[in-house]
Amino acid sequence: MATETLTLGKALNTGLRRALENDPKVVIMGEDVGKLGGVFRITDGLQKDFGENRVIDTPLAESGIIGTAVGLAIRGYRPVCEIQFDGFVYPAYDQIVSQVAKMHYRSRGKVKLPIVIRIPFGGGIGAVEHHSESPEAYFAHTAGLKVVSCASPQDAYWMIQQAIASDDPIVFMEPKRRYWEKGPVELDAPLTGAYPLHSARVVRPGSDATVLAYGPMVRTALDAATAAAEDGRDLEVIDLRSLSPLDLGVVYESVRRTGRCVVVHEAPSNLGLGAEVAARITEECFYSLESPVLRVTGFDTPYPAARLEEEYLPDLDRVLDAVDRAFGW
Amino acid sequence: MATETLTLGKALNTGLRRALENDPKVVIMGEDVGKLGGVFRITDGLQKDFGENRVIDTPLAESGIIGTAVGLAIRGYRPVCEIQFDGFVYPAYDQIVSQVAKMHYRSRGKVKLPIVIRIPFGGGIGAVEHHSESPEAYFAHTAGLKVVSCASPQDAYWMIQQAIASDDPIVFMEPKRRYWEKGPVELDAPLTGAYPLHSARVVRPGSDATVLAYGPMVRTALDAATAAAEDGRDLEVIDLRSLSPLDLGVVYESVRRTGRCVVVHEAPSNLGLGAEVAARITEECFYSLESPVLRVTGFDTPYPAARLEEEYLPDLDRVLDAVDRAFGW
Amino acid sequence: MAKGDRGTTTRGRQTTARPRGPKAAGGNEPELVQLLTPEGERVEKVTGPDGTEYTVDFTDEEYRGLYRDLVIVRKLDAEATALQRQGELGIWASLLGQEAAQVGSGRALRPQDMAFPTYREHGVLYCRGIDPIMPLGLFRGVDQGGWDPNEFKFNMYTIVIGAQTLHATGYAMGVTMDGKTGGDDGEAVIAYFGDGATSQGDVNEAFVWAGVFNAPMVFFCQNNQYAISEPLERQTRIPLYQRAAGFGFPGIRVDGNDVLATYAVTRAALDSARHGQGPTLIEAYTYRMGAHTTSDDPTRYRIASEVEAWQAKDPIARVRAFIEKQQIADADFFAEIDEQARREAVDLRERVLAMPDPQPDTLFDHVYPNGSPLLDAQRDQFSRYLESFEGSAH
Amino acid sequence: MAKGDRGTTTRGRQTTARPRGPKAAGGNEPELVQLLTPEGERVEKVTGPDGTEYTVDFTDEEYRGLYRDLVIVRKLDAEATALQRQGELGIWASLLGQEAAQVGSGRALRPQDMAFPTYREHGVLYCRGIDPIMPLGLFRGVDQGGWDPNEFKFNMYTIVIGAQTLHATGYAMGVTMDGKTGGDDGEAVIAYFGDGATSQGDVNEAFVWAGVFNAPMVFFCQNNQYAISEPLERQTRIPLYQRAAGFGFPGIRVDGNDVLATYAVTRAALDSARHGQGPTLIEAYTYRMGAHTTSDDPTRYRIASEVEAWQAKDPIARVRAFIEKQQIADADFFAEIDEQARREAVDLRERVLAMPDPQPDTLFDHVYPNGSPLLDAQRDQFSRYLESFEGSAH
Ligand SMILES: Cc1ncc(C[n+]2csc(CCOP(=O)(O)OP(=O)(O)O)c2C)c(N)n1
Ligand SMILES: Cc1ncc(C[n+]2csc(CCOP(=O)(O)OP(=O)(O)O)c2C)c(N)n1
Ligand SMILES: [Mg+2]
Ligand SMILES: [Mg+2]
Repeated sequence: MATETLTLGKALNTGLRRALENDPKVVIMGEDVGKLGGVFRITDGLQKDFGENRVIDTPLAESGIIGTAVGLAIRGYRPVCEIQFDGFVYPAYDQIVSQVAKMHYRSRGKVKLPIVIRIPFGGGIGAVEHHSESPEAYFAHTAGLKVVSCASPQDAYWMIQQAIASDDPIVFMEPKRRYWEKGPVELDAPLTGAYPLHSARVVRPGSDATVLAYGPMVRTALDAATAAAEDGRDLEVIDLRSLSPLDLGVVYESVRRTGRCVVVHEAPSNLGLGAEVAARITEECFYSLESPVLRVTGFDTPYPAARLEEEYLPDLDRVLDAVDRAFGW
Repeated sequence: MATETLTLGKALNTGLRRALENDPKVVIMGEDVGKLGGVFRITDGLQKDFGENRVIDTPLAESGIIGTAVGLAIRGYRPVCEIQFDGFVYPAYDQIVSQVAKMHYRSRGKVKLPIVIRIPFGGGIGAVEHHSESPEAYFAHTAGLKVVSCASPQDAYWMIQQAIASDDPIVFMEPKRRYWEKGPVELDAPLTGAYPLHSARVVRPGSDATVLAYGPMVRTALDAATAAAEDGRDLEVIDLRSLSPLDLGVVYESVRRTGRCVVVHEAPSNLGLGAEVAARITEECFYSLESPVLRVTGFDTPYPAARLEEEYLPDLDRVLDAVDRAFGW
Repeated sequence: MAKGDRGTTTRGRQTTARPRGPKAAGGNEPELVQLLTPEGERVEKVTGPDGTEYTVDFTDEEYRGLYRDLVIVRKLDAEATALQRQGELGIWASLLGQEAAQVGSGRALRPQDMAFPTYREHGVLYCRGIDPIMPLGLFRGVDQGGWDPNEFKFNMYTIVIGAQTLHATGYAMGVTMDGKTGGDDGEAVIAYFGDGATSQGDVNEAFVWAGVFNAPMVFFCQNNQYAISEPLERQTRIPLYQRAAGFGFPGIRVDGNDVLATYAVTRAALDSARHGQGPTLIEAYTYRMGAHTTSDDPTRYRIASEVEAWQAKDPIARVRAFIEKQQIADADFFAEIDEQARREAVDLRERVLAMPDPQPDTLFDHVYPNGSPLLDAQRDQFSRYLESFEGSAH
Repeated sequence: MAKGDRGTTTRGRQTTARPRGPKAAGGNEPELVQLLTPEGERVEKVTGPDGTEYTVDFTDEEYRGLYRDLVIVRKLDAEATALQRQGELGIWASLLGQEAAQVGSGRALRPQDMAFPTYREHGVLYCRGIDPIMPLGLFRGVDQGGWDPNEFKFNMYTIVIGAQTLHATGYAMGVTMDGKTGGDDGEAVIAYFGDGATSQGDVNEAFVWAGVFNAPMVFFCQNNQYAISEPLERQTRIPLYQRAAGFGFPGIRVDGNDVLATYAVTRAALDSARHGQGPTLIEAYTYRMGAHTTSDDPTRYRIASEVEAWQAKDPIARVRAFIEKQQIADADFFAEIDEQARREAVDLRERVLAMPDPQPDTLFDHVYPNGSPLLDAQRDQFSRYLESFEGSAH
């Protein structure tokens, strides 16, 4: 089994390449995905190898990208759409929530739209506004869409291929600030053997409290767990991976053991994923909870100027502070 | 004090008329708001009396409606934009979340955008798809926007005027299926004396359990309370009114008394308002809760065909069922 | 501003029979392609600005066929309106007045062509050979009017204004990618939309895309003069077909009440597309004779005399006048068609009334091809909830 | 498709000095308005298709002033690029190559006019008399580049492509509603955007709106040939200025590397707008000499020879050549300008380095004019959280 060390970005690139190889109906489309290989180089080299009909530089219009992808999907293609940055998905919002999400239902199952919408998301890269947003809750609240996020190179490699192979329309959230982080990737393992796409996973077992995260915050949660261990606290970290539908079985099991739960995300608190997770955990684990589920999130402000993002974004200290509060409840 | 019996729709119409009278900078804009008076007649007669510069029939393009409203607001106007139906707000989503919501913050307070976006929302009118959506969570999750919903003619009359008078950008959710319901409206009471815009309100005091609702579901909750009273259960019903920011002080106070809480909305459960409300109540009233906060909501499907909406929408029985479950926890 | 008028202009033959745009604004409306006058006079052919000759060469049988289509389409539409009035449909979007635009373009489609309708293309649907009951589930509220677009070469109705034009464009890009253009058997795509829709970003993005990718498609705009209550002037200050010039492909205005001209112009544009010549915008100049939908009250925003003026341009009367003048059918024929239309309407009515209500728990079906545990749980909970009423007085 | 080319065409005088569009596709690019050749030759005047005569009548002092603007704008831009390279800015969007388009249009604005920029209009901002430090907070990340648009008659930078064109249109509608058009003191509005932006729904909706409401505005498109890596062909198959024809207002292409022509054409369009004549689209044909932003690597998608060809059309060199030929300035003048530019750049640098970092809790400021209890609570909690570290080793 060939295990290579890849960055998360390169793992995505390799996963996309596999998808293009394995299915001639897969097409990649978006702004600057061709010669440039995307502003993050996730599609680097793909147009050169697969041609302009498989990797399509589109006009600069997001609604057009998703809207034409719908038509291509009706025609039998499997479009993988790149949205250049999180903050630029909104012009496509109508096509996503009113068309992509609803067409299968509207047609009583007769139309399938196997579209993947890739969105580099989240902050921490010192960018100007609109380049650091976390819009996942908008999509997770939308029935008819599935939403996933990868946090490691291995997951990136598998999950992007699983998403493309799935007939469900999937919003694929990529933790842009982790694009450059490296990890081992088993390149030749069969996709069928991969961890299921819509499943959460314990990425660090622990017994004292449960920390939930996804995408860029998984690393933060793991770092917090390492720090907590020094203080003698054993945190269990779960990577949610699937944001819609949420896979909370493993979470309930964990919280019933630990009695305390902290959920971490960059998106604002109000109606962020943490709200749903907290509401459901409370319902399912009501008598096991020693303290309410606490949320460590971005604040309910627009994403701030770059020099304030360290304050805005959840970090190790804020996670530990919440864990402390859970213990002090 | 002149108290008249008005439908909720007429109360809105009268409130808009007052706003146009009181401030020459107020303009109404949208599709068919002129001669037709809007498809629900909420702007009936206003163009005739205030002219085409104050009540503007716009081209058929929602992004254009909101985008030009931003420019008008920069110029000093106070645009009140009508979105014809809930399902047609999405083409304007980018302008709403990236421009309307962020410009005040971006400008460090130097730009104010006193824009009101009126959206008739919710189901129950037997309509075809896209005409019965409940998109409020999308806006409530968006920092920089405020979101309110009225449930009675009196509130409709006051709240629309308060929203227009406010310098905050406000998404104003109108319970379309209640447009024809009548109630008393004090027309001459000064706006300054009105119940504050961003405050929840107990609309039926009770002691056994707390039921939270807003917009069209307030009536449903009240009906449930009436039915419960027959069974000897005394439900407190609170109209949330302000969906963002939520005003939960009165809710906490109530739940601490009752120990049980049910939250009702038409929007899908997953990441609906109920999730946020449940998460916060749990955090604030952890030791008072006899059961978890339960949610009675639309299901996590696209809004269904009209003949299934009775099943889809929360009704009296489903509210009572949840109350029962709360007592049986 | 005269400059704007220098876009692509349709200059047909200068026959006195062909009128100027019926609703001439300031008298400078462009000419439209017309092959059959309101009086039923045949114009032999019209030469477009690029030299294309528009004409039709129908057999008597074909002329009678078009007449039959027009009458049946109108009759079924009237039946649907009646069904709505009787409470059997929730709402209906009538095509009254637009029969020629729809039958002309619908009959111009070849079997391999794909159509993307709005919510009003009942006539096109009929011409595709689709059972007219199919979209009625949507309007009755028993379902959302779903079918397999590829089976019928006719997409589902789209209610969000303009969205389908991008779907059509994407589909047409797929046609090119599949190598299915270039010959007589090439595939073409037609996207329907209204005058109001031309203001939507999506429609203009579709124009951008179609131009850039030279998509094999026809943008078919039925300019019925209104977007609900708003007259054309709220969407544009120049004729709509000229929009195409801004995106680098031809635009042409056709008399949308003339089934022959609509057929000829649409057929030519489709054939151009299937041969790889790229997109065309057709503005079918017509009029919505009825309300926007059965929920609408047009007396609030337009005057009776305007409607009457258009009555004189009725799309069916002129074909009948032509057939009578040409003596290619006798009175029996017309009676027979009316009878056929009546029978089809009765049949439609009966089947609408027999449409079963959906089962409650179908609510949860088909949200995702691969399902969702969240929905499974909600479905289970809902079933248990429904069961709790069984045997109770509820 | 030849028809698309029949839109509004700019036909200037047929002087041999005026070249065809530098990047002629298939040799049928339209002419552009040019008043100063790359060699520094003055073209006296150019007559547009609607008879408008484009010319300038500057004093020597004014010519020198334009040269000064161009040099300083380029120098400040270079300084910002340098600051980014040294880690003092997070990113920079350079205007290199587009100085004439920006100074020409910026100087054409009258004091009462309002401008809506993208993220690249540093040159226009300079011409408005705004301290060039103002937008640098955005690129340094200490703030989001906020100011009062009405104070400076210059809106904040907009990053979401095309969004500002609708804001400009709404503002222009407000101008009309305020009765501020019709005379020489009328107000006009200018909206800046790029070639890529023309594909966005918003920009096309702005065209619709501007046409329908006859908005007093100028759409100023800097066609710098690229949208990041994508060449113009990804956005359109015809010249961009022709887009306007589809919406019923004039479009014109100007040599965007010619400050005189850009000035003349913009001034005429603004004056037309302020007099109530409605909108104009100007396509300033230019070239982005540098990277899209400092994050970009243009060698991945374009060849050196293309850049070199444009080098020969440099917007500053030709003004200098003209001034020298006309002998309206001596060597001292040029040295003095360079020195002034250097001083302003040094000053800018110093002030950038001195920009204070924002206080952590300003994070919570100005989310809403009327505040929010939720934010108050978050701010309080955050303050307590920060205090918990005080005195600790953290
Ligand atoms: C995005 C969107 N906005 C608003 C509506 C509501 N609406 C339905 S039909 C209509 C008018 C459409 O006019 P036009 O495009 O001319 O088509 P017509 O109905 O005349 O055939 C409007 C505004 C909608 N369906 N979608
Ligand atoms: C809606 C949106 N989509 C994508 C982007 C990312 N982006 C920033 S600049 C740019 C290219 C813009 O090209 P153009 O309009 O030609 O302007 P230029 O940068 O060349 O001046 C893109 C795609 C964005 N800012 N906004
Ligand atoms: Mg219409
Ligand atoms: Mg560009």
